[in-house]
Amino acid sequence: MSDDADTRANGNGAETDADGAETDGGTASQSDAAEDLAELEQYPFEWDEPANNDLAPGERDSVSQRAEKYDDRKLVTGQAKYTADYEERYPDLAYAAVVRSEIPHGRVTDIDASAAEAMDGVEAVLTPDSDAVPDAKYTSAGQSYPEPSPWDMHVLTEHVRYVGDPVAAIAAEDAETARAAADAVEVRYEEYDYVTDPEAAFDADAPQLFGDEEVENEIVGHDYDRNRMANIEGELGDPESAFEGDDVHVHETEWVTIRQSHANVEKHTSLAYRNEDDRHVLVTSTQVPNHTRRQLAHLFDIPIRDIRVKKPRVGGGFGGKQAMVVEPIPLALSLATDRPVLYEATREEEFYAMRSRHPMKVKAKTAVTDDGDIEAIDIYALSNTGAYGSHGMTVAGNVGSKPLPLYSKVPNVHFEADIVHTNTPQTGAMRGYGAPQGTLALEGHLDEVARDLDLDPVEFRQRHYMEVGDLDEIAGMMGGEGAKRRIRSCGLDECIERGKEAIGWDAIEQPDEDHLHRGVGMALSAQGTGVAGDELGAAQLMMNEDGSFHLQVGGVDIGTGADTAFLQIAAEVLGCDEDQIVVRSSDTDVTPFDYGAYASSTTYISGMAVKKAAEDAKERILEWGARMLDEPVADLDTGDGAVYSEATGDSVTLEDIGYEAAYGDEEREHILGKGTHCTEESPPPFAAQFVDVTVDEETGEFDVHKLAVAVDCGVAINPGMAEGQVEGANHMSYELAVSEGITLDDQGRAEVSDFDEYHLPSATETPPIESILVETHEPTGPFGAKSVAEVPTNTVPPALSNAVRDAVGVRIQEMPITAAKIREKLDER
Amino acid sequence: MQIELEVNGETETFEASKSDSLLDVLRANGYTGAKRGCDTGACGFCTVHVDGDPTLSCVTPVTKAEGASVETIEGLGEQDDLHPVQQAFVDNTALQCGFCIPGMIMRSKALLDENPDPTEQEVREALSDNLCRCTGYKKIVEAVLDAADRMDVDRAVATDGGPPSDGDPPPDTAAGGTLDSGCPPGGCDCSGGEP
Amino acid sequence: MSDSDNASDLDDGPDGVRAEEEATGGTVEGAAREPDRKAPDEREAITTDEEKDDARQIVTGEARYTADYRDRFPDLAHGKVVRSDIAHGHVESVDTSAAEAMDGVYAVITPFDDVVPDTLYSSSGQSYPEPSPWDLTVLREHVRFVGDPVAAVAAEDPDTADRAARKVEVEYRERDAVFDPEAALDEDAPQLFETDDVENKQSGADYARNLESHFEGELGDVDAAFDAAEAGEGVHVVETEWETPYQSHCVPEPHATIAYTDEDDRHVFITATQVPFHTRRQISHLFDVPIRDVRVTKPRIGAGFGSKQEMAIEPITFALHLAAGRPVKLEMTRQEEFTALRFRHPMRMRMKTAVTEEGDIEAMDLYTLSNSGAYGTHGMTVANNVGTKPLPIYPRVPNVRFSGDVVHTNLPMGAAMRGYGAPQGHFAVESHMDEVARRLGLDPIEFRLRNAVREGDLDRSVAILKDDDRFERTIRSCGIRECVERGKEAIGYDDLDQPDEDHRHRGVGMALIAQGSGVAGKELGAAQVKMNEDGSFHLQVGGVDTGTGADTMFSQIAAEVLGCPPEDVVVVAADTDLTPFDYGAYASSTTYISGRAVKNAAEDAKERLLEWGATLLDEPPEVLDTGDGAVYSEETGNRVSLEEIGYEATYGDDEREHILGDGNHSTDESPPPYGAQFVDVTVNEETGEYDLNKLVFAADCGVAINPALVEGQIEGGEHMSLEYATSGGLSFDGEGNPEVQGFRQYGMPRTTDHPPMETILVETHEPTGPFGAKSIAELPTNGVPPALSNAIRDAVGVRLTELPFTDEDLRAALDARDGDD
Amino acid sequence: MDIELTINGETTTVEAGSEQDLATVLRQHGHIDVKCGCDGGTCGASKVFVDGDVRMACGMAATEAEGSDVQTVASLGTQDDLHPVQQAFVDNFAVQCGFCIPGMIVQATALLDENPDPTEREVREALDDNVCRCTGYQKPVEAVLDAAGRMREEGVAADGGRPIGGEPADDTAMGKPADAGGCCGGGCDE
Repeated sequence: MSDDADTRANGNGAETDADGAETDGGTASQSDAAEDLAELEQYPFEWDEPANNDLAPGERDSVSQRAEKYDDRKLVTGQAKYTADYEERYPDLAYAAVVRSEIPHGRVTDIDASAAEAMDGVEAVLTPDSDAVPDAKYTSAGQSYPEPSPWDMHVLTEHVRYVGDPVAAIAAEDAETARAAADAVEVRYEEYDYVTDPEAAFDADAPQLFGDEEVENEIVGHDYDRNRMANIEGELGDPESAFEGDDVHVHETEWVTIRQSHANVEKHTSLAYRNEDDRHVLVTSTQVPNHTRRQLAHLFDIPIRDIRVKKPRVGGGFGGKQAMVVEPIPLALSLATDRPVLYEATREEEFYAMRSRHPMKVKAKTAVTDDGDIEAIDIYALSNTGAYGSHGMTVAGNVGSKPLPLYSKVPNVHFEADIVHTNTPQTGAMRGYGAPQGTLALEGHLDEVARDLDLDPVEFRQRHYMEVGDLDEIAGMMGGEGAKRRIRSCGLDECIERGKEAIGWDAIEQPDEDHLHRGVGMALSAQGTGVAGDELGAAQLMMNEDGSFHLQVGGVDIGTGADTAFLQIAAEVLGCDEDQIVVRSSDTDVTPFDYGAYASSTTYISGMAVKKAAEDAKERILEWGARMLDEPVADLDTGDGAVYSEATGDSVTLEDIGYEAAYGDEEREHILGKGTHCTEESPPPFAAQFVDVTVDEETGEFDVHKLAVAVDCGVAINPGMAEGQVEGANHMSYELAVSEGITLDDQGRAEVSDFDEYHLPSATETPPIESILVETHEPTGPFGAKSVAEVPTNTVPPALSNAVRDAVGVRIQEMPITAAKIREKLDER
Repeated sequence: MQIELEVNGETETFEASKSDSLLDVLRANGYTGAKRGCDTGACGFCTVHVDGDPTLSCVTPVTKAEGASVETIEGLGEQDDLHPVQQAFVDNTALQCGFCIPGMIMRSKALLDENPDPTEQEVREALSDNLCRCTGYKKIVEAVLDAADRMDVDRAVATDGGPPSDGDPPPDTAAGGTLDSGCPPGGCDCSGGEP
Repeated sequence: MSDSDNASDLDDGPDGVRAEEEATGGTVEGAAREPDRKAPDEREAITTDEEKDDARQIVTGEARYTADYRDRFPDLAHGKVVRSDIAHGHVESVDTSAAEAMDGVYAVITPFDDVVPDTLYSSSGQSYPEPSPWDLTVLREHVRFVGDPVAAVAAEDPDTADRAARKVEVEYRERDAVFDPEAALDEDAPQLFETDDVENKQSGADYARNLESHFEGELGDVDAAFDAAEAGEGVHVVETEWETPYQSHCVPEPHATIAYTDEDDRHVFITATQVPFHTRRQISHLFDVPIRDVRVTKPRIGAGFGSKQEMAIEPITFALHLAAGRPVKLEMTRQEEFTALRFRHPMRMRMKTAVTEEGDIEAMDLYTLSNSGAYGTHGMTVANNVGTKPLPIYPRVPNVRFSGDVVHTNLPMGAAMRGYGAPQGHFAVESHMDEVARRLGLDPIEFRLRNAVREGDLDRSVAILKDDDRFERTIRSCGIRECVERGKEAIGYDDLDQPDEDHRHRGVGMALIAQGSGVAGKELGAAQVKMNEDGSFHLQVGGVDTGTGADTMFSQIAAEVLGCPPEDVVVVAADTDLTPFDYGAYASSTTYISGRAVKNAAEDAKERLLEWGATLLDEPPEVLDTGDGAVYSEETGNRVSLEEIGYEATYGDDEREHILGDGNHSTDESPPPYGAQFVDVTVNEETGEYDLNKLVFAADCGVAINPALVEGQIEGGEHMSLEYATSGGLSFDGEGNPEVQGFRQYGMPRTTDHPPMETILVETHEPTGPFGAKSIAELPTNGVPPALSNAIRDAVGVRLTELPFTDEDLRAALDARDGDD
Repeated sequence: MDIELTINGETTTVEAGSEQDLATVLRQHGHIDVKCGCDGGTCGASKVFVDGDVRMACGMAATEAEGSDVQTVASLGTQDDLHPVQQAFVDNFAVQCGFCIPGMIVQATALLDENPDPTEREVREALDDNVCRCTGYQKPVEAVLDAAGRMREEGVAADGGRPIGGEPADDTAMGKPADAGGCCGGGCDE
């Protein structure tokens, strides 16, 4: 991808290979030492960290406390409002339904809506030709601008590319009528050939999904003649030579992952209306309110200022809502009907017409010396992006750029991915964002190599993985979310140690029955914390006269507890209780900008913006404190609801300051704070996953006793919530390992239409999960925090594969791991 | 009891009690444009048209309006496509708090429907049942006179076979100029009457 | 932060004078030195008639006022208040059983219920602690006027609520009542308040004499000046008396509030208020809930005029909500507006001056007796303004005394009303001055201009009641002479045609007017600006648009600074959860204080804009400015659009930032706007009937941010002033029962009652205001009574001293004149 | 058609189409605490008590509930006065996005009514048809076990009545042993 990366890689290769000799005749004119110095300057280890950012546990009042999640009480009493719960506010609400393609590939030749339009209570039927339906191309991916995803979609489409493509939309006075009307719309197609297998799609003779004129904002490496949306490649050192060396063992493995559904319990739901200011308001279940606002503005040619996107409580996102998936439909219908319109996807639509995790085939290849030194790693991914390309390139980039940096000491690395269209449902962002696929390949592969070379799989990894002080170049060598970075916190050693202990690594007892074999497996993972160099968060704070605060922050809480983390961060700075702060987030009219809840950025980016806003306000609070206490600001700090003097011990409460500032005789001020945060940094959090499994050699059936996962997320702002993230992610990861996901018939039609057909592991099917938080201090994060939400999504498939290998000696490389597959391998053996 | 009314061209059935005024029923059913200012027919804020006549809806029993055709402020223009009377109120800054304005506009429209070219005194007399506390009436009276001019221009066009007069005034009349391009408002493709 | 602003304001003393001299010309060189000063052709967004931002909502009926939010609440309950039908007494018992037994009744509350606090409070929406006594309770056991709230009902529909309220039976122990303020001051008069009945008492209170407040202030030695005048030659002493009635605000939208508790367990008020932040604080104190758990939001509001500078009905609504456990809407009827809500204080005033034959005023002494009605909200502060607003028109008078008594009677409550004491005071002072001139044979206009304020004057009388001389002010802008010049011309002062009929006489009267711009030293406004990536902005501001067009003015000020069109500034205002703090819309503070906060916030954001512009244009920020939707270089002429900056700042590769700005403003300044009111009248000597031929008002409000909106303020203010002079007023029977129950009895002027009006804007530049602006909204409320009194005097030689002027009064005065002859 | 229901103790008549499921009807009448996460009867978010039995409201016809006593999660506790099961969910961080929580809590309450001292396995089995996508079930299971302990200690009636001692004491909430200091864990005055 980047010439820059290649150049740097060559320099490094020279250093390692030839011990100072300039082997490849590059233009390097500096000594290595000088180069290191220059790099140290550009990527310093020392971070200019404010003193208050690094608090010992005893000094923390709010941070790393198990503060109650602020919305829990309304959630457990059922009072919390999700998008659909606002319907009672709009007496003239109309309900939407969508007519979707029933064929995998073709062109709409005729839409007969007369029967639907004639139905009582039908307010509007929109087709691709309707005035209210924009014909601009766009991507649904909720990313920076211009999005690193191709603009290849239409709100309603004439060229249908999968069973589920939206063709027409209805608004009616109730949901039943809308659905009945949708059923009554007759669509005629000219059918085209279709292709559902990514390898077949890649063939030059395969049916082609996109003509060149059908895509704007194309992505690097696109080749639509071969249905290739993008190709990305990156390299460090000289892997080709390394693989050709005669003193190395070369292993090559291939791994297959499922099409996983986000299965967010709250379906995609969006309510659009025009308000009395003639502005367009969307109450919508989204992870990306600001991106959605911009995208709607561009798509519908409405000024950004005239659109307001509000996120109420969200019933889970997991990346499925890091996209403008449904919002254009209710907006178009509300323009057509001049009524508020609610669109709530059905659960069936969730499985066939929303988004899913990209299914991939990933090849891993290593060159390892007899001594167990990894000389080179090569990963190749073939990603099936389905009918459209949203998040296609960036997810595939993460297949390499998230797991490979774990082994930053490996000198030669190559990564490539092809992202290919098929006539199958749309894929998109999903928690982990490519890292689960890459982690399965790499961590399964390394385990296999270790076993093959008779190395201890843990020790083998430990020799190569990153440490504090490393300059990680791999993260920045290709597309995806990464950038070259200095590692300033790493708790991998402790993660492994405590994970081993939790699973009983060294003391596994075998079952009494001969046909039962117990094994343990492990896998490591690294993620990022936000998209390096492509994030922005901002926050504002207002002090009330009684010393309480209003916090306005663009950051997006999709159920993770982010709002609570914001409160804790602000409270720590301001020296008050969290309940003295009222948080309002994710409303584009009221709250400052934020890129949204994705890429594990919320605590790190938006949280830091909150911290800065609080510090800005604190400066003013201390000024007032100084005036009222008649002491210099330098002696003052906040804590316990007051400004106190470290010199005299005198204090004045925040309430006194608030009243004085609002109503004082001499001068008055509304104490405000503002903060905005962006950074090039994206420090990795780490996870060590352990799985304990017993396999029945006779049947292949297996029983997972326990999942243990230890995570270094820096300082956990709220350990209770962080554990919740770890456990939830691990559950999703477990599903990736044992569940079929969304299966398709030979026309690419989803075979799953409801939860009872989608094998989401239930409470009884889910093994106990032990989550362990390993604290490190990340100086670039707010109070030392890194991210946590994604990294534990990556690790169960390889760890379980490794555990099965440990138990019965067979290797399952194609997910899901099933009794039948194990049985088959056992039989082969 | 249920009562049938035609509101802004659509026939609807409303739930109502016998003692309800027409204003009660309109407001309870989303037509909140008409305002409640006195409940005694003294302020004019609730003025709507019933079968074309300006009517104080707060003192009109809804039973008396059964079957009638009611026009409310919601039935005039839209924010980006104002009726000429509405446009004139906007352009003349003839409103402040706006609470009296829906009634004021309905009353003004009735006047202009009947008398397309009223004198200032006729405007004042027509509006004398409509109170306003913010404006001193000056700009309101000016707006109604301005609206009459605008509608007159529209009408002149309409009688020439142009479209009905409810559309937007052409931009140059809105800006106070005269319509001399000879184009029907919005009715031709000559893009702004280039000479 | 406001420090620097304050400091510069305070330090401005001598400089201010110089700035003033420059100001008169409005020169371009002034602009170079003072960034705030823009010559007319340099202005992009200000002094344009920008369309009022809610105009289209309003004319299409889409604008939502409080009661229009009913459809958001499917389970809304409707409230109704049970009011005292006696003027003075104690509630012995309340029988709610019949009401409670009715179908559809959710709650009936009385003073004895737990949800009804018995804390004493003031309903006045003022600073904290309020300069008004805490003498109210939410529902009242001790009723003090016909209309005092005793109980309240919440029911499923308004009709049920009405019927239930009528079924609440209240038994009273009646007490003697007093209705005349002078009688109330008598030691033997019925006493409305025991000492324990009031907290936060105001200066000079003596409740044994029903005295809510007594105040007095003096400059120089007034008694000595009068003694000298009476002893010496060439100095004339003139003493006059004046009386004004109750005036109703006649707010188009009756008071309305919806109170509910949201899913976050926070208490939300959608309410027609001028003072959201004061209301939030007051609700919090009264109901003992934390401020952070209260949200007050003001939707469109059907005007306030001071009647909503009050927490008038919010507490009852909230108590009903707590009792009913569902959202409650309480909406006043027009009858309640005319009998039980708030009014302009009736007053009796005495004015005495000593004037030399040449026309120099040696001494002024003004006394007012204000009838505060049953409770003391705004009692003292309104009465204070009777003197402190008009007396500063004559700041060079060496000896000045101003005193007053504020007295309780068993009548409805006086409160804040547009003008806030100044209409009463101007009636007394400006009619008095005219009378003096006529008695001394001086030209009434020349006489006044001889003594009237000039730029550079140090005005001490504005602070006559204060101990602190920091409230004395230097006058930095004054266009009063140009107002008079242009007003004279417009009214045809010098060539008035007399009617042909002998019994009809035409006359012209004039009054000089002054007001303030905010409460000096008691204001705070704040604002935040956020830039969107397309170069538009969101502006969050606490300031309150009560229909005046303040939101539009805010967007113009922000746009002028940011260099974008005003429609690119989306204003979010007056919501205590979403917007920064503001004292609210009163005392003509909105443009001057909140507008200045907006300007400060925009300038804060502009600093960041210029930084980004500097990066993108590769030029230093010092040579850059904003304008025409771009940042441009004054040196190279290069420009980068705000949209490009927005996208770059949001999505750029190197660094990103959400461009934010915040601003605060507080000040001790309150510069007076000035005006001259002219009235042209024809009197029929035979009948006493009079016709107003024309009203002319010339105003100096500094720089008018939006001239069309300013004209609207003037015309509306004159309307109210016209009513004060010619109609309106309340009357009561001998038991204190109100006789005016609606618009018809009250006699608010209609279209046909209005003479032609001409409005003249005289631009000056006030250096302490945003882009040179002062206030406007209250100023024109003060002029018609004195100008009309003077015009009648001019026409037929008689002096009317009691408002309103009826044909009968005039007839009687003419008869008296002729009798005297 | 009109059907009569007692919803959270209040008897009302509601309008329901013959095809309409109970969840839709309850939501139309303001009981938005009943959630719908699937196309009918597969995710458990809509669980309510119908005459004391747990039912997925989206999976039963409203007409089938005619005359029944329906209890939703809102009937259990208020934000200021949580039911012990709700309190345990809060204290154990068992709530993330919360969409499945009303159904989960109804189910958990039913379990504890029947079995005041369930094993972990029994809890998992009881929650088996409640889909949760956020928590991995780990903390909800822990919360139910914690709630069982609290309710036993506090002597909450087995029929799920209100706790006798009001809010649980802080030390149980913090996960400290309930017998610290010999106090009963919130139900007594010592």
